[in-house]
Amino acid sequence: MGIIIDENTRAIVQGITGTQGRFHTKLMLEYGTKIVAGVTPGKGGTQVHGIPVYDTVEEAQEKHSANASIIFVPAPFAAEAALEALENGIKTLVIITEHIPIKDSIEVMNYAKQVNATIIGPNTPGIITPGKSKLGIMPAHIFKSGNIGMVSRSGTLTYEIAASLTKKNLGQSTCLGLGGDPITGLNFIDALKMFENDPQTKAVVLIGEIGGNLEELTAEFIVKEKYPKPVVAFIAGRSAPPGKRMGHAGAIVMGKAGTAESKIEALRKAGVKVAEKPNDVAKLLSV
Amino acid sequence: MGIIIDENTRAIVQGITGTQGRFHTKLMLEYGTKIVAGVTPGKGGTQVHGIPVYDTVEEAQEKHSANASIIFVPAPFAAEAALEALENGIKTLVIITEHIPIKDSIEVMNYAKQVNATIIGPNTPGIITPGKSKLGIMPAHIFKSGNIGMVSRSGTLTYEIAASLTKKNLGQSTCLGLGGDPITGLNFIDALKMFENDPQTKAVVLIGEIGGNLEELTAEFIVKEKYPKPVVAFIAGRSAPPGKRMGHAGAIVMGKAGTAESKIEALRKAGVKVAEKPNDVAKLLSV
Amino acid sequence: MKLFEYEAKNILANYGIPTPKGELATSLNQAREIAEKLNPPLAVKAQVPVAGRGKAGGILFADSIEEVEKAAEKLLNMEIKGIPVKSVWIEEKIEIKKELYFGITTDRFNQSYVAIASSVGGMDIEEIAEKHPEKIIKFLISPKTGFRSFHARQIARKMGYSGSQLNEIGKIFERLYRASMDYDAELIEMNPLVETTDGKFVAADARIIIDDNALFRHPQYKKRLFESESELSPQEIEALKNDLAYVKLEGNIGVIGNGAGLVMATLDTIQFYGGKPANFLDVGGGAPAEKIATALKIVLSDPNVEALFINILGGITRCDEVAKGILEAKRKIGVTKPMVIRLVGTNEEEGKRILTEAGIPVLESMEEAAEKVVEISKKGGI
Amino acid sequence: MKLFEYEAKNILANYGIPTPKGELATSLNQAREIAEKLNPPLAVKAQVPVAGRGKAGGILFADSIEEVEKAAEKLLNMEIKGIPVKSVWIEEKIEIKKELYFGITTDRFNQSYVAIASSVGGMDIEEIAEKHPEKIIKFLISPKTGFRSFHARQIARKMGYSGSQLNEIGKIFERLYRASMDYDAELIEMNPLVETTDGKFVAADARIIIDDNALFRHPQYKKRLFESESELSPQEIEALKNDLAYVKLEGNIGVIGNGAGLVMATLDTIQFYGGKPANFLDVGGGAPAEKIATALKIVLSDPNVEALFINILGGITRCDEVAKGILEAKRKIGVTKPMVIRLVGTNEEEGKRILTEAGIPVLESMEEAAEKVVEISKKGGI
Repeated sequence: MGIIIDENTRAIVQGITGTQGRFHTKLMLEYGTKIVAGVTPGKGGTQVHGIPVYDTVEEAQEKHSANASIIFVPAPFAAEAALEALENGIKTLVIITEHIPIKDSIEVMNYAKQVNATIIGPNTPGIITPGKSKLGIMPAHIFKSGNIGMVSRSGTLTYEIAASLTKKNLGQSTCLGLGGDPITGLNFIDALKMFENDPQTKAVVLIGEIGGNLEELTAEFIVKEKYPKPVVAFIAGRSAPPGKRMGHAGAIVMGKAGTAESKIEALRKAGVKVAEKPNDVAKLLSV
Repeated sequence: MGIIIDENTRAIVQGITGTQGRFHTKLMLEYGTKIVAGVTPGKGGTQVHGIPVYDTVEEAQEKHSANASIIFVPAPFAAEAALEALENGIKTLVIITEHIPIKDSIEVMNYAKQVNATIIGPNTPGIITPGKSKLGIMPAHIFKSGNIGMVSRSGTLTYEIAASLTKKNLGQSTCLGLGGDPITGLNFIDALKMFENDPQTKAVVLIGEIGGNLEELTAEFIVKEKYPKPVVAFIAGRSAPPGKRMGHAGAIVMGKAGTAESKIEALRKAGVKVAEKPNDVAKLLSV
Repeated sequence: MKLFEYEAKNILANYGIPTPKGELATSLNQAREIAEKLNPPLAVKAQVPVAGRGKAGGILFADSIEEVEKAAEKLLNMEIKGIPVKSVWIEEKIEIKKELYFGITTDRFNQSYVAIASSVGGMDIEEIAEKHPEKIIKFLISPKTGFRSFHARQIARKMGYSGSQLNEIGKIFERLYRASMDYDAELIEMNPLVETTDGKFVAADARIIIDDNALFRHPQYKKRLFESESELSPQEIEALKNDLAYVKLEGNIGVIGNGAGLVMATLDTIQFYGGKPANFLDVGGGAPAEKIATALKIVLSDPNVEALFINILGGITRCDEVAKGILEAKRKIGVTKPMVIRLVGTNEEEGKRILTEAGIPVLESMEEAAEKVVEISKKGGI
Repeated sequence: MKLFEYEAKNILANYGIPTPKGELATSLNQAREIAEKLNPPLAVKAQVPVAGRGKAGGILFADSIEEVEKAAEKLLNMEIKGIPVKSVWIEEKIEIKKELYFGITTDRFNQSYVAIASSVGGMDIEEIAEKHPEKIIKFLISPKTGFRSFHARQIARKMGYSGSQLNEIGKIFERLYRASMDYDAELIEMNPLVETTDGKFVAADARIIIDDNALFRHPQYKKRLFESESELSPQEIEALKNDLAYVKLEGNIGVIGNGAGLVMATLDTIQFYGGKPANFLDVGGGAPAEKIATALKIVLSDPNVEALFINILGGITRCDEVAKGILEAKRKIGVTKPMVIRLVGTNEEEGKRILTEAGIPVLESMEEAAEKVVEISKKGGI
């Protein structure tokens, strides 16, 4: 099991001919991910690591019927690539690209809602269901199959914590990064709901950071829904100086939320164990 | 019975304070239509013929829960008015306004599809279910309750034919004008389907005119669906000189369709009786 | 509203679509100056807002400055479909490998815009569409997303392009769509869109028709709407200015009615009884007295008119206003031609009273009225 | 990217939003000339891209040309939050009946834009939002339809307006939204939006922050991104130019890492062990050797730095590139401060090999490394 991706995931790589696309296609193939095609407009007819490349997702779909896509397309064109995938019936999107304009992301997320698609990212390390499939850029060897679900706002910090869990033999069901851009697809609550329905997942690790109010809203959700699985959290940014808020409007939208203290307090009140250091997560899970 | 509107229709009038809105609100009230509120931005708090006027549809809905709207708002603002009605839960819209820009109408029709709303017009005389309700600008006295459904692309020509039916004691279930703007909501096929499901309607009169290919597509529909009720048609424009077509693209979209001959031939082939003169419609119905 | 070729090409160029290098000339001097700046061979193209210019001899070619002058002189003294040529567009000829077609217009049935593309373009595109419909790509543009770069590439692929050509032509399609939306085009097309011998794409001819109903958003064109419609008769211009729909026909019965469908049916009925309408005139909905009077004036300014048929079925139009308009016209311009008036609908009684008191008889049946006016017209209007 | 008040006001004015009559001055001469054209009383406002200018004394009032000169002189020689004032905006004071608030920003949770309005605006709007949340109207903007004129009127009604005032303020809201979309604003606000004593509305202060990620669509601002960020330290500017995220802090341990979360956690861990980070520096994903070298150069240019902690966990970033970058920096700028390097992940073996061969030890545990660098820093970097 695990969530979102597994051995039946058949993915295309959009932007497969770029440096990152090419490099990570190789690593994903080595991991065993079923990459069935690549798309780069203007590069149709070529191959990357033996994978056929097409000019359009439409053509890739005609020939390979994929059900997922991972996007490495540069920011100015990434939203178009996402819409192209969605319009051609792909329901799981992992957008690795960072720095996509807010206006573009809002359009993509709105379209995804209309067609009931799942978007991970943008600016995400991706998702891995250890031993089955990886759609992302995370170093695979630090993960190991098991029953901890991980969901994170941070890329490398996830690797840090995943590696420390793996070292202590706490394997993972699925690990996913929500993405660091201002507007992202999945959020903590969506991920918690999916982990709730996944029999393989016995506990969830939630990795947050300062800024925004997602962690606070998640704490509310955990209380309100009486979330049934144990949750352990780490929040990065305790040592950060008080951040600059975005104007009056930002302050009004956020209220007091946004600081590490606010998030840690909200989560603790919701019964979540919050680790002091990344390495302490494993300890809290073992308790 | 009849279609779309009946004695349970509770309508607002958007643009009620303009000359046309005011005049026809009076006539509709006299006919017995349940007009529950009017909307004109900036005129909230006033009254028209005893009907309260609001600044926004939102407020009108809070207080009156209408299920239909008739729009007399000037063309540059009419699409906004339609969107406002749709967003506030109104599912039946009659847009009297003519000359709405194509781009605006396309947006309105697309939104209406998403929320499953029915739009009559723009540039329509409206709809009347004789003896029950009238949302439109047609002279009411020429109509009479009965079992002929009428659907038309033309305003005054509808009155011409309705009057001649009424004179021969052929009453109508519902009469509606599709509207003369390039992009309209309901089309002949939609109306035929509705009349098919209306037990009161025993036969349908279809009034078309030159231009476009709606009549040809309707003929195809009648054949394909083996339309079960008798249909009598009149097509205006036999004497028109060959029209100017809209560029190559228009010609390609239309093919040979568009002339009166093309339409009459297609309908006759589909088993529809086509009248030579407006007055002949009644005769063909009686056969 | 039809734009001139040079306007359309300038718009396309502003959106980054390659067009042949060229400039507009309204005189021989200007033509020479432009020719000196360009590299021959050149094309000299009459600027008229009608289709079929090429077949009518409105496009000439020139290999030298002298030939440009000759061509410009010829064209600037020419009429195409009755319209005098007031300017010529002089541009560099392009090396054609293949003529393609791409355009965007509205699809009424689907309530959306539709893109039409073909890898076989040029003057005979309609014929191709009819004989080889498989060569025509129709792409419905979803109002939800609009026409995106990947849609453009999907079309390019179906036209047989790949690699950098796919990207290049895709960009042109996408830009044309943006121009189309920004200018409220009800038609925009490149025909031919040329693939050159070196594999590039150039819009060799361009056409834009702006949605008249959206002209309020494009004041620069609205302003010159009347000026530029040089193909219209004086009656048509006068009608346009008064928001009346008038089309001149060849017969002798002047027709005024309300509603395009009713007026068309009136013409049909006149023809059915053997008469010949002189015009189509729709006063539209809710016309006030002055507008009716203006309509009468326009119809009567056509010397062929020998009898008048006014056919009003009032809905939003009020019969009393129509009656007042008729009297106003009589008073001001002195109507001497026989009139047959049919008047029913909103405020019918009041309308009839006004006319009857003024000694003008009113009929109720359109057929009866049509028969009567045909009869009068056959007697030469007496 | 924050725009200056004068830029924001000019944008609003271009969209037809009423703003006080005013002009920008960068010298006393200019200030006098402008004052002569305007009607006193006037406001003289320091142009700095930071909030809280009013409370810091950056807004002065003047009743005469002499007072304008005095105010301009004072402000042009002033620093606000460390930023020298280079220009002042001089404008006519408006007669305030009521201060309102209207702004548009993003709502991350709902993946949309959100409009915020209040019939109580001004400097203390956040306080009001906290104490009287019922006075704040939050309106989620549906991406399906965008923010339409009727949405604007719905908000105006909830603010208590009706009649022509409802239409007028509604138009202002709608226009602000259009400006916001056209300029890719992540924040646009009018605070206060003033209702004047004669019942009109004027945007007395305006603020626009453009989404940095969309600057490629706004080259006019992208160009001057580095020029105008006068509030930044030299290190911060250098970082910005090299697409590195750098924030200066007060401690003595220079930190370089990849990924904002990891770098933050690194700072947290340093602090946990009693150390003090000198900076935050995130090299981002997939940094090549040169970028790593530049990062080292920037961190080391801070004289407070006594020890360096490089914490890399390679995903898209390759450890071999990081190792090469460290060697490059050593070679070029001669790193003399002690370095603690933690390097794991993609191409880890190769990275370790490169550094080990160059005699630089590499650790695997972040906590161990943090503890070590804190220890070194406490010994004063020796």
